[in-house]
Amino acid sequence: MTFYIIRRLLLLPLTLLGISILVFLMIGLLSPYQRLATFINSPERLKGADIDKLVEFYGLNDPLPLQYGRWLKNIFQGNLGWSYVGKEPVYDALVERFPYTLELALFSIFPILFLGINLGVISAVNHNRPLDHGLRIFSVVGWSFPDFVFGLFILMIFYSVLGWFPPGNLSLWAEEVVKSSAFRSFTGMTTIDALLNGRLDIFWDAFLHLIGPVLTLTYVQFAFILRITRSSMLEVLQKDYVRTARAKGLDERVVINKHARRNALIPVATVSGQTIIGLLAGAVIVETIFNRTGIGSFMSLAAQQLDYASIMGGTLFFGLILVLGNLIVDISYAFIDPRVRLE
Amino acid sequence: MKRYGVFLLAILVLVGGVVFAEVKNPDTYIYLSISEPDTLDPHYAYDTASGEAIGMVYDNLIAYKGESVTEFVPRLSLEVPSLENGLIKDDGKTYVFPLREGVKFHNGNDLTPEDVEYTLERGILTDPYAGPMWMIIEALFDYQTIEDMVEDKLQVAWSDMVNEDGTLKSEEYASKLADFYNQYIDPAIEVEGQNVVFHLVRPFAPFLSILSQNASWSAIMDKETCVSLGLWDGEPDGWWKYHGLKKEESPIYEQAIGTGPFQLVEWDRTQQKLTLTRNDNYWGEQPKIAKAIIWGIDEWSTRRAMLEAGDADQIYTPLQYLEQVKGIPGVKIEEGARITITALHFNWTVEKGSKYLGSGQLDGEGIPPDFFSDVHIRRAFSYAFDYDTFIEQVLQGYGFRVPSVIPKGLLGFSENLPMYDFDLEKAKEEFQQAWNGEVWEKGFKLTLLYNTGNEARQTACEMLKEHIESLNPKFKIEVQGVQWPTYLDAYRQGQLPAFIIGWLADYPDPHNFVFTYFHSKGVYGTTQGQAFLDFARENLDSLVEEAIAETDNEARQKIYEEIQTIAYENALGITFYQPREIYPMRDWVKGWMFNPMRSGEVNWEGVYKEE
Amino acid sequence: MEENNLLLQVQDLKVYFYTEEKEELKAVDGVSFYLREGETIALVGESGCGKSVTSLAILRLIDSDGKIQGGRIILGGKDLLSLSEKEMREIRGRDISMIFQEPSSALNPVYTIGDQIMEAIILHQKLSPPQARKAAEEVLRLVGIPEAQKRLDEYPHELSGGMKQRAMIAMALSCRPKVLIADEPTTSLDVTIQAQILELIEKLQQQLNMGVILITHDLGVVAGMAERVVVMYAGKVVEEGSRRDIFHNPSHPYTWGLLHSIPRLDVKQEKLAIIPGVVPDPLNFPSGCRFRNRCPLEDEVCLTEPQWCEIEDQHYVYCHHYSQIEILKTRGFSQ
Amino acid sequence: MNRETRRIFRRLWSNASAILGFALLIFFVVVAVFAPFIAPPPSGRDPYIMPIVTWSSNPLPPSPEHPFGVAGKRDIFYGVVWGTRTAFRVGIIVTLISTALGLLIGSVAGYFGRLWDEVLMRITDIFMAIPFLVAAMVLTTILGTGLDKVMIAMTAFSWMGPARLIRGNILQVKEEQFVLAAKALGVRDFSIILRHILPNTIFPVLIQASMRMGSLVITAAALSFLGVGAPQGYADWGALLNYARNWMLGGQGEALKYWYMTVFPGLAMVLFVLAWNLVGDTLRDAFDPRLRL
Repeated sequence: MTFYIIRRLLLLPLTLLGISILVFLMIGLLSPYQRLATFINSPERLKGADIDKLVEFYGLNDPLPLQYGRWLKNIFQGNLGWSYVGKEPVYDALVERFPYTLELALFSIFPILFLGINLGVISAVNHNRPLDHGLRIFSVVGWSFPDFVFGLFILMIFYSVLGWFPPGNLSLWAEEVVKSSAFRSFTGMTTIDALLNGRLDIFWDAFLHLIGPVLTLTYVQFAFILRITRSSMLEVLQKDYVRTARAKGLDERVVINKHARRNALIPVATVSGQTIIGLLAGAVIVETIFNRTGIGSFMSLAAQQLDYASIMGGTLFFGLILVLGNLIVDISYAFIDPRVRLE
Repeated sequence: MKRYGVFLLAILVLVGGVVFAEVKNPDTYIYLSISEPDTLDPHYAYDTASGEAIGMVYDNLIAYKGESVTEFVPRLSLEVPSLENGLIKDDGKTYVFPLREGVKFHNGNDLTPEDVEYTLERGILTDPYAGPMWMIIEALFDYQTIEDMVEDKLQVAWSDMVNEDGTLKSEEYASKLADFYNQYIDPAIEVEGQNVVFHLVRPFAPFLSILSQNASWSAIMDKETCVSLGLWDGEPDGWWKYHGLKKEESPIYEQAIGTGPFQLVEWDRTQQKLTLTRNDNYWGEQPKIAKAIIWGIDEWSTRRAMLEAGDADQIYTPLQYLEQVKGIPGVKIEEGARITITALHFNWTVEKGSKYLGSGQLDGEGIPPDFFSDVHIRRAFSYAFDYDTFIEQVLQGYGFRVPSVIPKGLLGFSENLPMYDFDLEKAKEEFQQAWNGEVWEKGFKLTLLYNTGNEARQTACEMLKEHIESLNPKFKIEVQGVQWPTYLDAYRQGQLPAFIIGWLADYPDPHNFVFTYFHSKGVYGTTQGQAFLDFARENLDSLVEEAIAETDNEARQKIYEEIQTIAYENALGITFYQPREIYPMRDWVKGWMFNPMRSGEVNWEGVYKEE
Repeated sequence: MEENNLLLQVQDLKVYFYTEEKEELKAVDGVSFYLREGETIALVGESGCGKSVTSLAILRLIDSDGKIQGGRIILGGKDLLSLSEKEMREIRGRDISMIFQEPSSALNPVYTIGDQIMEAIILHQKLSPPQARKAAEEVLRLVGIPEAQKRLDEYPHELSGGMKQRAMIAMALSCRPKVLIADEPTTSLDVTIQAQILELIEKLQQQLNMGVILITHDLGVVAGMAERVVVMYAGKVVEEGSRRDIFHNPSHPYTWGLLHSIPRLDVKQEKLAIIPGVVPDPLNFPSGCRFRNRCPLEDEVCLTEPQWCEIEDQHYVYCHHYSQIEILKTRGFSQ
Repeated sequence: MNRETRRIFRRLWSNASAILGFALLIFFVVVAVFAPFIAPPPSGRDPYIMPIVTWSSNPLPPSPEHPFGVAGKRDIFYGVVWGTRTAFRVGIIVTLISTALGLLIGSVAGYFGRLWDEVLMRITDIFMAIPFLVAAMVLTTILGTGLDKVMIAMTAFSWMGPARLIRGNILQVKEEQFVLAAKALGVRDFSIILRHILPNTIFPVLIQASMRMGSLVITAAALSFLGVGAPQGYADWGALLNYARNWMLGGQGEALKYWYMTVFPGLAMVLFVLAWNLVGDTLRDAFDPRLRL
């Protein structure tokens, strides 16, 4: 197992290098003037700008390998470059925004998995009964719903009409408290920090701000988990060991919740891992709509403005999350399923 | 059950309504914008968001009076210089500012005349690329950049003297450059007792505007603080090391210590949010609000919802969403017109090989590169735009026509100047005369580009297309929206047959517009093709230069009218409109006032909240 | 029939399945047999004849697409079919246990052997987990698994096929059931291990005085173990009798064919009998005798339902022509 | 209700979702095919560009003239009808090309194994390590506005799924007897892949493709929503929803004032995706019930 982990970790830099080359090649499709758009980011900025001088100033007309080499050299010195979207170093921008994404992911993954798995099991156990059909339709509609439409609906109902769940990260008063020196930041995630500081009011405020995006993500994403759980469960319910369990005289609940479910969850675990990784990579649209300053909305802006230092840094960060995340999923797989051996 | 739910809902809405009636956060003013500052270094800042923040933290020597853009009031200076009070001398080439005493910076340092001298010199010497300092340099020295000036005075190109990292290519240049400073820059701004004296190389009418509050590039900084932070040390030797740094390399990129009414608390770049508090030791009148928040929220729906809920006091609102803010309970809409125009100008000599010319020939499938050098084509286009419908429907009445590139409210503007009206018959006649009738006979095809994101510009293109295509089935105009990088590229490479672009006044003087569009060295002048440059050199350049050196307003007015008449006769461009803007805010906002030259939409010193 | 030591009685059991198209599939159609205390009987037949379904029906573990449509299953004076699900659960594993054909799929891969055995013990004997663990260890020893204590913490995939089947048996026997149903317990195992497992079952049967229902298609297994044999064909019992009756005096043509289709060393055979044709489609059983279209003795009489005939003491047959069975001895199945 | 009727009812239910899926799909095909008759384009104009019907950007509610209302100066009904074609085009072309690409890469990696496998799978990993939406957004921004650009960008980052699926299947099938037999007979690699392996592995790929169709349409719409999708005025549901984006919260006191801007294109999209998902479900149940998707 150690060998396996080491081997996988050795592939990490290679993957990251590959990502950076891929992204750089894509950016290389642009002309120097197009890339200058990062620095001169609107027509209004043309004022007083000597465009050719700026192209030269930022080294945009140097050969691509040279530009890549420059970037790589900086990386090895721990410098990810300057983010023109974030108006701060790319590294700082990522590190400051990641807790928001992480927090949203943490709060979303529980309802997604809870609903997805439980409803999936219920659906499978009631195979082909009205309840099953109802749940399937509910989930396939959720799955067919574009998240931006659903998110805006949520905002409309729960904020515009009811005024319950505001967008953003925190209310103003709460933010003042969080920014004050009396409030210690441990994780950067406001809800958790609030609990650690013993400020339930802050926790509640941050929590209210999380509900909208969490609801949206949950409805759009739980359907996938439900489907996998359902089909996996259906398959497992046909297995001999389920019959064995019944033959032992076990209660049907025990048969399903202990014997069938645990096996059915093995494939679900992989998919859940992917879902978590996906959430960590930022819910671009949900973050944009609910004005959450996470890594997804940051990358969306960076992509639209072709802020290539941010794009490179961000994709590397995603790559890191993905590779490590997959590794963790694979390792935990071995714990869930005793038959799996990592080699 | 259902009825019960509706009942519950009604109660909630009712309760919510009651809550709304109170003033939320009475001491804090929250303005939602769509951007955050680019930098807080006054000499790098050249966008409204930066300008707004800098204007709150720093004081300038003088300020605009109320809503006026022509009258001034003293600020750090005790008097506004004028010919009458004798503080403008030498036929407008010398300006004297007697400095206020007892003013302290936020960190407790005293304001001295040396601070003023240092600040402006630092700006001139730093002169960042794509920065605003060209205005001061033009006013004082009649150059566009410090590099141009150095090259002209020393007869050596900047890049031949100084390496990218700021070191010199040869030690011999050290004394030359130091001498340059001593000989030209230092004498231009001098301290005489408590006075600061500016020496201009020639009279420059808008000089006071360039120094006025809201012109972030002439905000006054604290020399001691700046030097200790690592800005230019004030010495002639080695000043070149501080020139041309990237904006993020400026030590005051994210700091601001001024004498102004507000102190910077935090610039939260994750949330695009600036927080400022009242400077309780302010020398002048205290702002009424204790705290100011400028928050960049890109999503319109979110901004609107926050205004409706009272979580925001004022929001940035593009005109097309007017209908959505009209009639929200507790919200009022203020209006104002900035000094800006949106205009289409032609490229008389498009770069060959541009993909926006169709076949590149006058064969019905394209246009030749010099298509727009024919005045009849330009006139035909000018007649084919339905100005009134555009203003009535697209702008919902929030805009008005101006004859040429000089907006209403500036010297040189006149309603009596001739304008093109929407007249398809005349457009047809002009098309029939163009290119010896060939255009009418063979037809043409071209692409109009706009950069996505600006709805009004897009609609203007579409409207022009509709009407011109209706004249002759052989006329084809493709309207293409491209993203800004692509637009910038095509623009820079001279590939655009015509371009729609706006200009927002840097300072309220017609020179800022006329030079930009019509001078052969103007930012937009240079992109109208070689044939236009030839035309401009022959007919316009001398007039533009004459106008700026003239100190008599009546004489200036005459010259600008002449320029605009030439523009009309030659149909140099189509000025679509000068827009009016809307500023929705909560009813409880009091003391709000609009000045067209203000960066941002809030007069932070005067505004307050009260039911 | 002596009622006193009767353990389990299956009477006229009917289990029907329903296809997607709502067709009725009579997998078990009126099956009756009985099991005495301490007795081993064998349920024999080709695959698909309904023997496994019968055994699952005894435990009432028919899948949701099947239904027990009639009959009685009497254990200790109670009809299992009339019990509530809860009462039935108490029977399963405690009074009646079952071991399955494929030990590797019948054991839950994600729980240890110990967990799975202890589960039934805790459930039925109401022991605490440590006590249950002791009991589990004991029963593992009973089935001859070495290093029982260690095995308790192992997962099924860590055991060999034979060991898994032993563990399976241990699980089934953990609550000392009265009836053990062994559904093809050796089919998936190596030949050498088959014998060991069968021996084990036989030994335990005597030791615990259980009734064993052995379900198999392998007559070799039957010959070694069963006291009585029930032969099934197409959802019906076609012949029932003592081992001796069936082996030495098969009276149904099907039984005869079955016996003569396996090579035997102890009897000199001219040639192997081959039953022609295939098992009929359960959706479309022939009317009357279900074997008739494969039977060399077929005639018009076979179109009617045969009668149960007790031809010897406790030897029943379900055929119109049992008296003509001698013909087969000369003719075989070739017609 | 007796057991039989209940069974019949239940049976009908499970067929109903398949019937619904196919019916919706056929409906959309009909709308796409007959678009020029349902919503006739102005003559001489590119029919895929929704004609401008008003100069004001304020939305107009449904009226006899504009049955679905007006958004972004354009007729929503026209956009929804012609947008059907766009949706099919984007979905089918991207699915086909990315599946073909994935098939090629997956087969080569799976069949030839060793170095091929290692290199191709590492490349696949790299492509998968960039979040799809971000990658598509970056590439679309780089390539510029236009539906073709959107399709290129989406294709470039959606071939990895089929590639990995087909590779996994090939690794399994490769060890099967008939492939070994063909190898032993000296059949060329290419024809082994083409004649023996692909037919045995293609079904899961096709089912996956049909189910991906829906999510691709959502992604295309998401790109439009973020402002990097189809050109302005292009008949595309995502673009229509983009118009609705800034009107979603309605007018004062009437949260649902501009409902038609969202409901019609939104409904079209949800139903379209739903149709493909239901069809995919049905196909999966019919051909490969064990496929977990």
